[in-house]
Amino acid sequence: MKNIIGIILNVDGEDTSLRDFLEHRSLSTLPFGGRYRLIDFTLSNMVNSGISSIGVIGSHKYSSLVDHLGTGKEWSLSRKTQDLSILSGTSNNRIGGLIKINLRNLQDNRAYLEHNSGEHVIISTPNLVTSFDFKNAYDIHLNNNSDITMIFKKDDPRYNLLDDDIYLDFNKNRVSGIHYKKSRVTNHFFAEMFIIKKSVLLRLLDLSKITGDWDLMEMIQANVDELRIYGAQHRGYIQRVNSLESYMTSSMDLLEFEIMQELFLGKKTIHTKIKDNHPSLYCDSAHVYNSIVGSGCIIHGTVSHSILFRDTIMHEGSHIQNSIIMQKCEIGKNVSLNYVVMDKDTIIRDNTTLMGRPHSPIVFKKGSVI
Amino acid sequence: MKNIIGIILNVDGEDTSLRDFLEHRSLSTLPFGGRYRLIDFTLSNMVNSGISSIGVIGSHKYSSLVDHLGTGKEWSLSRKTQDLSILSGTSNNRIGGLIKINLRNLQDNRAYLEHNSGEHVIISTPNLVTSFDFKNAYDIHLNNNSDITMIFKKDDPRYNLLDDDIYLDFNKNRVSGIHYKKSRVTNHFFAEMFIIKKSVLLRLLDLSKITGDWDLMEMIQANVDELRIYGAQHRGYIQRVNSLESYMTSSMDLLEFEIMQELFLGKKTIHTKIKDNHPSLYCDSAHVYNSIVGSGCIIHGTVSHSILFRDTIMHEGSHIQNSIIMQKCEIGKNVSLNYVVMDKDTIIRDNTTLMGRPHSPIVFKKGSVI
Amino acid sequence: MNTECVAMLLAGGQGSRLGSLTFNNAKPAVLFGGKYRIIDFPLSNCMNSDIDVVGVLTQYRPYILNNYIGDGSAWALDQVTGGAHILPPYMGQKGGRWYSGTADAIFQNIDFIDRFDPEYVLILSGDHIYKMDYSKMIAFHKKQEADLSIAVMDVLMEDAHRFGIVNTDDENRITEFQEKPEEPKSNKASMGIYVFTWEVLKKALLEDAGNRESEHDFGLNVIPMLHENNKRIFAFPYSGYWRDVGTIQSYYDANMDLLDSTCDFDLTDRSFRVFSNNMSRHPQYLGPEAKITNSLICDGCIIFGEIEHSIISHDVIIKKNTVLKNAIVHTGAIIEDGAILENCIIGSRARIKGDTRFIASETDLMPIIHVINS
Amino acid sequence: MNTECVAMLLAGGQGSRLGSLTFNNAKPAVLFGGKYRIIDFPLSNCMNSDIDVVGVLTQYRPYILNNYIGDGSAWALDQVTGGAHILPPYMGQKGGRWYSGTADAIFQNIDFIDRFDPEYVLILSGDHIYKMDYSKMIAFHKKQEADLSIAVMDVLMEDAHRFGIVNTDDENRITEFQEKPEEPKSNKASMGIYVFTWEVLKKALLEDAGNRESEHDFGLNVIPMLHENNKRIFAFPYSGYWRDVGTIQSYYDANMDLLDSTCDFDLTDRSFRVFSNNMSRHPQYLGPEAKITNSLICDGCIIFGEIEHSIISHDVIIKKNTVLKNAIVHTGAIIEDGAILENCIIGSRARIKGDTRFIASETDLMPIIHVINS
Repeated sequence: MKNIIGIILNVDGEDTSLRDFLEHRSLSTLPFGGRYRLIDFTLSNMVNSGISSIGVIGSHKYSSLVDHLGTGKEWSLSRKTQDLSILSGTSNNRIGGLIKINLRNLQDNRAYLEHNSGEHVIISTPNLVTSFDFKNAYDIHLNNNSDITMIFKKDDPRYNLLDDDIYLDFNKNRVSGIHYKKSRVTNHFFAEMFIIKKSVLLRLLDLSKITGDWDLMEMIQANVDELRIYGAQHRGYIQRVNSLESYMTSSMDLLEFEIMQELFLGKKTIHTKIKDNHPSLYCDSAHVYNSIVGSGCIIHGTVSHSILFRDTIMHEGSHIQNSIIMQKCEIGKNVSLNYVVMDKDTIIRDNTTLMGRPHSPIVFKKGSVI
Repeated sequence: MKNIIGIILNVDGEDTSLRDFLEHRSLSTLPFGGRYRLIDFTLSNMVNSGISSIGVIGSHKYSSLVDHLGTGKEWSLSRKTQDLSILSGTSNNRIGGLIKINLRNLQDNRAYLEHNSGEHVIISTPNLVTSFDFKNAYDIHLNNNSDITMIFKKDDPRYNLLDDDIYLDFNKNRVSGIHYKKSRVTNHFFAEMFIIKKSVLLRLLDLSKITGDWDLMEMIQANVDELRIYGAQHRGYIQRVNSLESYMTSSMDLLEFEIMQELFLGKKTIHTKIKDNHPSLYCDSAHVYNSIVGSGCIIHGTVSHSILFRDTIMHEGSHIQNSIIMQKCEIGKNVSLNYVVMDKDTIIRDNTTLMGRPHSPIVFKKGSVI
Repeated sequence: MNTECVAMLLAGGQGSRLGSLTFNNAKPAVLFGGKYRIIDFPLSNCMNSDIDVVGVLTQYRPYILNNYIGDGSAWALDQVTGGAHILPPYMGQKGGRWYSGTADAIFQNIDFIDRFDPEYVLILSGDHIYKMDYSKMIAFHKKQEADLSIAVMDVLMEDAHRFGIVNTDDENRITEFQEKPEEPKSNKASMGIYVFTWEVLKKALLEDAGNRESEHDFGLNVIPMLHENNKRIFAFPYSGYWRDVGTIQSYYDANMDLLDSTCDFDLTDRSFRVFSNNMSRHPQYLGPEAKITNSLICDGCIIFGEIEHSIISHDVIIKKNTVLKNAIVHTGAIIEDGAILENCIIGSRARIKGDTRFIASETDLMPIIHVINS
Repeated sequence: MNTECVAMLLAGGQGSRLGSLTFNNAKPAVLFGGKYRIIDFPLSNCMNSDIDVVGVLTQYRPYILNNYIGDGSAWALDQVTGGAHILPPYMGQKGGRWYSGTADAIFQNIDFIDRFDPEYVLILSGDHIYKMDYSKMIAFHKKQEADLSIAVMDVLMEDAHRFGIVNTDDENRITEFQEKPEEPKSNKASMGIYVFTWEVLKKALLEDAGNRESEHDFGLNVIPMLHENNKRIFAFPYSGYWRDVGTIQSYYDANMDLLDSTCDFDLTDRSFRVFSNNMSRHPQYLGPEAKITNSLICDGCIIFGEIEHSIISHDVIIKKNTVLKNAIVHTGAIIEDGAILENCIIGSRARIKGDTRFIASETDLMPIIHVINS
């Protein structure tokens, strides 16, 4: 896989339901699953597939991304060989409504692509929760001498499809048509990862520069006959986080042991920045079940069907259920939480009761004091 | 020096003479002195003074800064203890005409300051060429229970002072007045580094938020009697790079052996990102003198009073004098260059003659082909 | 290059009284408190004391230890100059010599220490659990203008016979040493932590090396020699938690201290943190039937059973219908469906079958260990 | 954990024929070509061959070597799993043993290799200068379904008596070994680079370890034994630059090859780079009177004198009115005002006085070395 450049796009956008969590960070560094950031999945998948030259396009809120990734050492990316590059991007890719895959960011980093010796580019969004090996897709790409190989999945009720999501028609294995959701004829949807020949990508960028159209999907749609486009099927678990609801459901999916196993317990694990915490301390009065708990927690109360990130402190007499508590929160005594999502450093005072609803959890910004 | 936070400001701006070098990078990462970036001086000075908690404020052109600094390992800053943070800043500090020290960037990173246990903050611009130990200034700061300690220098003809540069009046050792250049009464100018109590800085930020005035120098000027402000004298070499001319002169200063010695040959060295290059190869026809040469060069021609960065290739029959050649440039055969500054990856074809003038050298952008 | 104080950490011990825990692994690399290894404590102390040059002297089965220490970055010991240096025995022109005693190990690395040209050398060992700011001890040493300072703590008078005991005058200067005395004259016990003025130590090591009678041990030879020569030797008083974990029982007890909320040793205290070299692991997953009380659980565990008053290391899988009580489980162990375990230590990567019923009596002072591999 | 091929790099040699260059330093850590150390070549080859687990076997004066290799990040050998591992001799329960031969060194680290569960093991030594893509050799080994592949190169027939010579059939299978033969039957010389199928090697090492007659050397014992047992042993043909730098003269000559533009060994070739563990140093400063031709100069040098056909390491200061010709100068040396030096090697941190006039005749095959300290 030496011949591949991995590119992870930046998909900050305007989805209001996640707004409270994205004030100081981009979606790629949204905390997820007790210790991860969303980008860890895509980045680890690339590394685990043997890709060792990866460019991550940041947003103007780059500080959390830079802090999280460092030089990529935790993902076995080497500073010596410049395996990881954090790239500047000027435009955002969409969450809802905007351009799905915006080529402007790639144009901004054209020099990076050109300097790299890789001949193929794997491009992915950073907000996919999945464990995926690109090797098979790359084989399909090479065997078909494909210009573009799109990763697709057959209809999946978990996946939160939007109107501008893309469905693929096939003629044998070759993609013969591309449709938006409303006009779809098949049940194969595009999973926002694809492989493209670098030469084809550079040609498309040239074209965009002339036409002013930077929407890759529209360009592909218009050129579906000229381009050799193939599909590679994703058969495992995949979720996309692009709203509070999808954040909530994909988080809670982890509590299903089969999904937990598929994502974390295989040979290829999801890597993340290492932090130093003591083991989690379950006190005499603790009762924790059907939950995921990060390290460094001190737990006195009852927790069920919830996710506690690192360094949560929870005092006596409190109950947490169906909730996500990001790192360094403190939950006072006799607190009751149900369907609550709280960002880092939130403090809940004693005797507070907060009851959200499954599809509209109560949300707290970073550093809230309730 | 555990009690100190170092902050390196971002001073991108509008100086047109350096424009060609700042298209894809901020001034802090402008290549300097054969292998360094400008920020290496300030960052190394902080590290060498024992400061191990440093925040660097980046611009929207953060990619080169992130690539250069990594996690700070080359400066002995540890990822484990989060010694180095790359911070996002929204506003620019000035080059010429704009606000000298803009507090808005510090306000943006207020949480960083508050979370850090340090009680004093050393703030510096990133474009100073100097070797400076902050310890003495910090002693003065503590001994006088100073709110702010400003590093100053007595008139120095090398230092390229601008109209909005600041001069200090003293009453004994305490700063009693602050004047812009035109109305100065003393010859002690402010060298763009200062120490400030964190509590005082946070109070000033609160004030700025109310008044909408973010210019630290104006605030200090207005409150010079209320604040305990002291000065600490810089007695060594210092240059500020904020224009093509000052870039040229401070670069050529390095060719004076005494300055070279002061900056690089003391116990405390200037650190930078490490790159792998073979030793420079001086061929049969090479003649190089009164110059600084990075590693990885292959030199066939004559070089005098010039600075060649890493990986320069220079062919037979060529002459370079009074010029700065940044890394990975290639100089063809029988080329003659005098007063030329060329950015990375520039190629000069055979038989080219280019003659700039001392105060207006010829400048080439990154990747030019002449 | 000049460094005020170089720390030398004696980590070559086999720790044979720890039985199968050290079968394949040096004692300082034995797991403690779930995620830590014993050597994390002195290394974190160095980090919290701003000591940034540490020589780690290895000898017995050092592979896990070497790998664990790596470049020292886990303890921020990865400065461009300085940092953690692993110092195994080596061959010179005249052949090789193993380290034959604590003082000999330092003697053979005089060159290493001299590279940093230090004023002081701090001698530590890799088998004690404690938190200590060594910079205070070094400041004490300087203030006393001492040649040697020894950290001491008060022990119960009835235990004093098990320790090296020192007697001091009113100014903390040591007047007498008693090694495991039958009739101790004080209850001040040496903790095996020494600050030497390097010039004095170097001279003493050279002298000791030439003495054929010597066992080249600090406690037995070098320090008594300095005392005889009227060097200024002071006792630096320490109070706080300190445990030697040299036996299975003391190892087990010190682990269990972490679960005792009245114990003054607190891993969760963030003002003096203990660092370790972490691998990236998934968070702990607790199944619907999991029940955990009064326990420490590490990342990477999958727990479906019941756990009480136990310490569970990384990557342990505890299946349904299991009961663990007063247990220590090391990394990667698998406890199969139905197993019941009390008062025991389960070794790394052990696989405990579902029909196991191991319930040691409370007076059973030697818990059973199943070690398959470490 | 599964890795296709683990490299084991024998770096324990003293290199006594390199005289004072290895007085304080293992041979693989001797400087070469100004900024490199000899071990950079096999380590960079590993990096360029996508081999990411390398065990480095040390024994003789390993401090500089250990420090230099560090966490392996200089050769991108710092993966979370994998990377560079330093393997010194160690003590087990039954005491310690030094490595007594090349095969013994690998034998004592069977556990290490087994952790990675490899198909193949690549055996390298730390005293050769060459660039080689080992992945091609491994591919050859797989294609031939070999038990052992040995890299060989053609040497001049008149030199063949100084090498281990192999004779092969038409398919490159080795039919006969001749160790430094008086009457060589071919000019194919072994380069001391072996790819073994690990299963075969492990068995052979266990057998060899039990043989009291054996010197536990690959060339003398293990390979002849495999040959006797009719194992499939193939010669992997290599052509290109390769030098053993085991003597002062060969070391000097190989250094000077770097200045020979007709030599096919090119450090400046960026498609197959040689990496090294660099310290941050200032760029080279050339004073107004400096004159340098046909030379390699490293960062950190300050040069006021005249240099011709020489290799100058880091941090060397060459003052005014000096003349250096055909010289190799190691790190940190200072050449005082007025010194004249030809055909010599100046050791690290040597200080050459201004009145030195050292001009060896061109036929003087053993250049003089001044070593103060390395």
